Amino acid sequence: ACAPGTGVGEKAGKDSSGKTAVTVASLKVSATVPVEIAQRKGFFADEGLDVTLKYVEAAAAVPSVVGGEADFTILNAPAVLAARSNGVPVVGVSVLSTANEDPADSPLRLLATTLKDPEDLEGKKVAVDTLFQLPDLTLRTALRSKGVDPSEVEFVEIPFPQMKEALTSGQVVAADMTEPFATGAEQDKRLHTLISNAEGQTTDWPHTVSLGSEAFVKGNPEVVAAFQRAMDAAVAYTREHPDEARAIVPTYTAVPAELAKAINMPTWKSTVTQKGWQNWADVLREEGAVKGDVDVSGAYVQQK
Amino acid sequence: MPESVKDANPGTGAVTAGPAALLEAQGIARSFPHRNGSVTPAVGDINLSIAKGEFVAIVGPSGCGKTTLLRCLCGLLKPDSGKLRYNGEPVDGVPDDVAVVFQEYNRSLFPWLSVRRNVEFGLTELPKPERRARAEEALQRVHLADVPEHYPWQLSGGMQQRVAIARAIATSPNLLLMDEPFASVDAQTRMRLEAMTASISTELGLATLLITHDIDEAVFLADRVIVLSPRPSHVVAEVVVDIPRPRDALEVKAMPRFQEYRRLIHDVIVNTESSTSATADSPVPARALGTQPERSA
Amino acid sequence: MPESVKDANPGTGAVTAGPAALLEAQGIARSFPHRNGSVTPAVGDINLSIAKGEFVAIVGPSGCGKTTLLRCLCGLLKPDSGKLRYNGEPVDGVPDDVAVVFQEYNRSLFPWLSVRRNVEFGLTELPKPERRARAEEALQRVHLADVPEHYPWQLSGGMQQRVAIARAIATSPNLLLMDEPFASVDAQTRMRLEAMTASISTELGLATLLITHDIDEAVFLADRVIVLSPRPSHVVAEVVVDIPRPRDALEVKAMPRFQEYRRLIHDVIVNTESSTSATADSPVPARALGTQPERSA
Amino acid sequence: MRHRLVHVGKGLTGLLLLVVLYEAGRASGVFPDEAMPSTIAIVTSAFQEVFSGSLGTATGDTLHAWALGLLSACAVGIPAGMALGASRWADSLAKVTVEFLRPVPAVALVPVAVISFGLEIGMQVFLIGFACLWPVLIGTRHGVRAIDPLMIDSARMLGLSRREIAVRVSLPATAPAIATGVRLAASLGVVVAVAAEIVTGSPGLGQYLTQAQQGGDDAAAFAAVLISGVLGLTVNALFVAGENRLAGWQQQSTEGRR
Amino acid sequence: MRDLARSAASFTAFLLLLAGWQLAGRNDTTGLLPPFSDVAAEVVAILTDERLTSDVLPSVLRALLGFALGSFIGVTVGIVLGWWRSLDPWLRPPLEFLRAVPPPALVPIAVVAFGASDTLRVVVIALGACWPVLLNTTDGLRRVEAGYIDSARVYTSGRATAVLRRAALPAALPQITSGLRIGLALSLILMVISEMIASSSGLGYLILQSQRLYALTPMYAGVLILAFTGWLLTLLFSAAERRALVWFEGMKGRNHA
Ligand SMILES: Nc1ncnc2c1ncn2[C@@H]1O[C@H](COP(=O)(O)OP(=O)(O)OP(=O)(O)O)[C@@H](O)[C@H]1O
Ligand SMILES: Nc1ncnc2c1ncn2[C@@H]1O[C@H](COP(=O)(O)OP(=O)(O)OP(=O)(O)O)[C@@H](O)[C@H]1O
Ligand SMILES: [Mg+2]
Ligand SMILES: [Mg+2]
Repeated sequence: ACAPGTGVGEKAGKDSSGKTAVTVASLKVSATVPVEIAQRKGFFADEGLDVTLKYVEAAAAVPSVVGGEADFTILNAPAVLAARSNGVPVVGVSVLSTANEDPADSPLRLLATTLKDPEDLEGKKVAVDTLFQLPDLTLRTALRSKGVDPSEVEFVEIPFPQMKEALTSGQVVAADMTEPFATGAEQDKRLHTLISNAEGQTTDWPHTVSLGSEAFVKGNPEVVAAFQRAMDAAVAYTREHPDEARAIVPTYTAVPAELAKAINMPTWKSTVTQKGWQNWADVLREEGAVKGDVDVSGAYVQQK
Repeated sequence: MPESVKDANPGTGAVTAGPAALLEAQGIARSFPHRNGSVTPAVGDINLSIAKGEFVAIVGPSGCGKTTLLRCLCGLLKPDSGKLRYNGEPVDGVPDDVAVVFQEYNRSLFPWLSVRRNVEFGLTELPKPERRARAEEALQRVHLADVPEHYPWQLSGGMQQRVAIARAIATSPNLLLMDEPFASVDAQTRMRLEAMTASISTELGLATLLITHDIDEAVFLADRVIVLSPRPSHVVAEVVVDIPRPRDALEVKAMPRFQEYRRLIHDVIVNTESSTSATADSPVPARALGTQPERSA
Repeated sequence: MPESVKDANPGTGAVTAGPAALLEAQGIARSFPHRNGSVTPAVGDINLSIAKGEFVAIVGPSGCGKTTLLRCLCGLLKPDSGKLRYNGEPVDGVPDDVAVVFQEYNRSLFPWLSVRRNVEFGLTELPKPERRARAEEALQRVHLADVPEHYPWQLSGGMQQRVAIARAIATSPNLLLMDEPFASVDAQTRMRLEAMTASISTELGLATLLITHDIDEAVFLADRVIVLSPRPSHVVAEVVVDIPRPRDALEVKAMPRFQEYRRLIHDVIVNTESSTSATADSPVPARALGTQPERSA
Repeated sequence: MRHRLVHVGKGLTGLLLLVVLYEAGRASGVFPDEAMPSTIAIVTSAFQEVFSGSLGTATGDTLHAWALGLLSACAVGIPAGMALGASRWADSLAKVTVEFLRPVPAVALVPVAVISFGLEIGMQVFLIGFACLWPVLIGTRHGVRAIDPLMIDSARMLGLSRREIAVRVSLPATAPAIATGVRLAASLGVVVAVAAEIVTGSPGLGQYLTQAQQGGDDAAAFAAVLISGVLGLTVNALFVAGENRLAGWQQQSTEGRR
Repeated sequence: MRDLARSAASFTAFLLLLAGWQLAGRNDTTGLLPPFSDVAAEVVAILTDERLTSDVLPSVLRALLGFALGSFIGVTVGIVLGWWRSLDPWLRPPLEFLRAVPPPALVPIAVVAFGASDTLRVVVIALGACWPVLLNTTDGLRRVEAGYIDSARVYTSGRATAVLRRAALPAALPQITSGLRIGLALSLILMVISEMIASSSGLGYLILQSQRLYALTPMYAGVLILAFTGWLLTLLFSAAERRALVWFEGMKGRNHA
């Protein structure tokens, strides 16, 4: 399928076994483990979906659904809103995870060397992986909740794998890490967690979500509904079987099995409210990630 | 064939070639513009015709525009003005059956091809064995049969020049243009090559235009010698050489006639140069000597 | 200065040059290896010496290794064997006061420099006005004073060759090596350039080695003419030309002596070629003719 | 044979120097010890992963996309470069467009490439081809311009048509310059292939590298770097061999006389 | 006159390309290909607000600095390899190895060695852009007509550096500039790549950040500015080149003069 637009708005076809063929462009990160579970545990099949998994990096995720290369893909909620606000016709279809109930369980956290108080961050250099993506936005939200003005902090982009080095060599005073880097770094006695990215948020804030193109979602309500049900079931299963999920992570990501046992996971939860989405819209606007209004109505398919 | 002696009357008299004229040039002029706006006039105004099978030699001072003229005649360079007909057709691009030996032979050979393949280069339409045979024959004629697998840059200057000659004659052209083709070969080889040139042009009824600096060579080889003035060049004299063919080098060069022609041409050149560019009528009684040339072929 | 007549005894007799020998070559040999493992021997075994202020001409068949020899003599090419001394010192790299006119003049001028700057190329250590003056003088000598701002590729073949000569003489060398420097210039200009070469070499006490194909030229210009055999080349004969200087072209060429020298050299060449490579002792009584040359300087 | 061995020996010595420098950097603390595994660890990891792990497949994937990308760049770049070099009109016609497209980074084209070519190899080939096109095009154009005009004249004189001249004169005469351009493009192609994989997540060395980095397996990450370096080295060696066959005349014709 | 016609044709061809873009953008349903008119408006916006001085100019400056440094490295090492040929077998393999290492893979080393600074970015650009210059210098020097070298050896009395400076380099200059041309465009591309890491401003950052947030109009505006910069720089470069290489064009174009 190379021609642009093929598949967009078209009815998803049924294959020979009577199942609906669906392509999901997934990411090789631990946050997408429900997708793996849905595939391996047969949740997709139960809903009559014959899913082909393709792996992409975040940059290719949205183009793959709007270009018709895949029917669904996985991203984080603020990215979906940002894309929509820029006129890219994508719609969230289900939620995979939300902010952690207990901030201490968050896979995302800010590690520091000497600083003890988040307020000391003002005027200092802090490493984030990518500006205005989920980790960065959650950190800003967390800081605000502690009364720190993020605009006073100098954020620099340093890839996760190099963060520890940047910290210990003194290039930055703190670094916002994710798993498995955070767990790995915490084993170094010189580093400690300064603040969890989940501070100031509730489980109503969607984090990882699945999405499709507007045309596909409009044109295939049954497929979308089936996909939603399968994903929700998989999310519930994941929540209930954390150890199984941890065992699956190393099979499709590069997280070493040892580390996978120790890492933090997000809260696996598939129900959020419009308020939850609206939170992100407000953050995006406040932090200047998008210009103009972010309209959350229509940004996601209502839960059935 | 030149009907009779020509009076060099540049700028005015058009040379009317007979029905057999192979190449006919009228009022050819060419100059080179420079970046700063100035212009170097090279070829002034030249009328010229070569009959089928005729051997014409051109002599003239260094830098007078001989090479430029030759490049115009074979359609490689567009003259600024003038008419050019080959076989009665206006020239537009290089005609098929014209071969050229360039003065800068070392830059005209293809360095990525062996000597043999350089010579075979123009013969693609022939089947391979014949191509090879022709190339070998041509190389033999220039006494280079022993280095077919060498590359041009492995050859001495004189050898390269001979390869260029072989490449030209291998195509069995109807008109052969040669720009100082023997400049870099030794006296012995030169004599042999001159003899070869004379014999193939006679044998094959090949029309030849030879640019040379050697008056002896011009007289020995040509039916007609054209003397050019310094830049911007025009024809100062045309001398019809009336020595019967086949000509034997030693014999011919001993003839008093030969000496006369030689002297005549030499004088024309000296006179032209000294009178800077005394044009109009040739100061030399070229007419006096010229008669209908006889050709053995 | 060559003490007396030399017997060409290649491979055996070392030429012992007197105390004034400027360049001395003993047993120079050079061959070219090919990819396929075969070898082209170019220079066989050559002994040679040039005295201060002496004018030596080399003649030999095309491809015999003259250019290769010249490149060895000026340190551009390492001979496979043999000893080379310049001013008594072993040659390693090109000596300061040697100038060369290459056979491939069109590849030896720098296309990115104007004619004037090409001629000035070897004069960097001089202050600018003097450099310019010297370049102008040299260009005048070769009759090219009117094109100093042209680029070499805007010149005719003969003009380029003259620029190369100007570049060489502008450096006021002690030894001038010239590889067929007049091959592409017309007869008139050639005579003038020959005269010029003779006069500056006499005036400046300049030693000159001239490679030429023109036996007349060799005899007219040289104190000594060296005849080479075909490849792999060795010295077949050395002819000491005993004609007093200054020599006037017309006068000299009319001398019976001149004709004798000419004939002699011609015969040597013809004999050598026919006896394929009859080496060892020169079949020609070169000794008979040679005497101590007189120089006017 | 002996000569060749000596040659290879010199090259290995040069590479050894690189290893020594790297280890010296580690030992002196200029390079952080933890982030940069030892040479032995890297080489071991490379061997293990190539023969047992997924590095072998990843290398294959990268090579596949690279080869197709480079081929398409040549297929477009060489004829286009020859046209631009030979015809002033073609050159000026394309000039502004070419100069505008040239500085466009391949990564910026990812969205367009995914939309137009999908997630499969076609997208990668497009990105690699786009990046490799310019060195080939510019190199060829330069080569055609540098042809001695007298050679073209000779071919015209021998009765060749424009097309024949392009194939039988311009192409061989330009071969050395094309070879330089392609050599440049070849290693640029490896770089872009890896970068494209990093950005889009298509399978290959780049994705392997990201995954290894994400997993904190530094030795594996460096093994991927090592392999891409070795790939570049091999590709270059192949090209040098090919160049000697196709364009050796130039080297010899200039060096033979020195 | 003729030049004028040529430039006109050139721009017409370019405008056709833009028209094609506009058309494709208008018909785009994916939201990922904005029409040219929107992008052009965004370009104007970027160039007139503070992003000109905060993002565009510093980045272009870094690209130029990196290009200068890369050219210097490329020419220098290229001369070493092309002129002192005996060094080639030793140095070539490690260099070819380094050449094939993708810059993103070098980030760890670079970040650690130079910190997340402008120096890092300039060095990344320089190390990437030096290769075309290096290769073309080396090859250009190897292909210098032997006759020029001979002449220069005679008239500079064989001083190797003089032969190099006065004959080999000028003769190789056309090919070196061909390498510089590629390097110049590559510098701009590498500027974007260099801003992938550890940056929070710059033209490359603008492009990448816009891409991540699916703000395709500013992204293409950034690309357009990049392309425009490249074109301008090439124009300047060509002017300089024309002056330096009059002889080359004249010599090669003489048939058709
Ligand atoms: N490309 C060019 N640009 C400018 N001037 C040129 C060009 N080509 C030739 N000329 C000039 O035209 C004149 C004639 O040159 P041409 O090569 O035709 O002379 P020629 O008669 O062949 O001389 P020679 O006997 O020395 O080869 C010369 O003065 C030369 O400087
Ligand atoms: N680079 C090279 N590689 C292989 N063979 C060469 C090379 N250079 C010269 N030769 C061979 O060496 C021999 C002598 O060449 P050289 O150029 O010295 O001859 P020459 O006497 O100058 O001839 P001419 O009078 O024709 O210029 C020739 O047979 C030639 O083929
Ligand atoms: Mg000429
Ligand atoms: Mg020679």
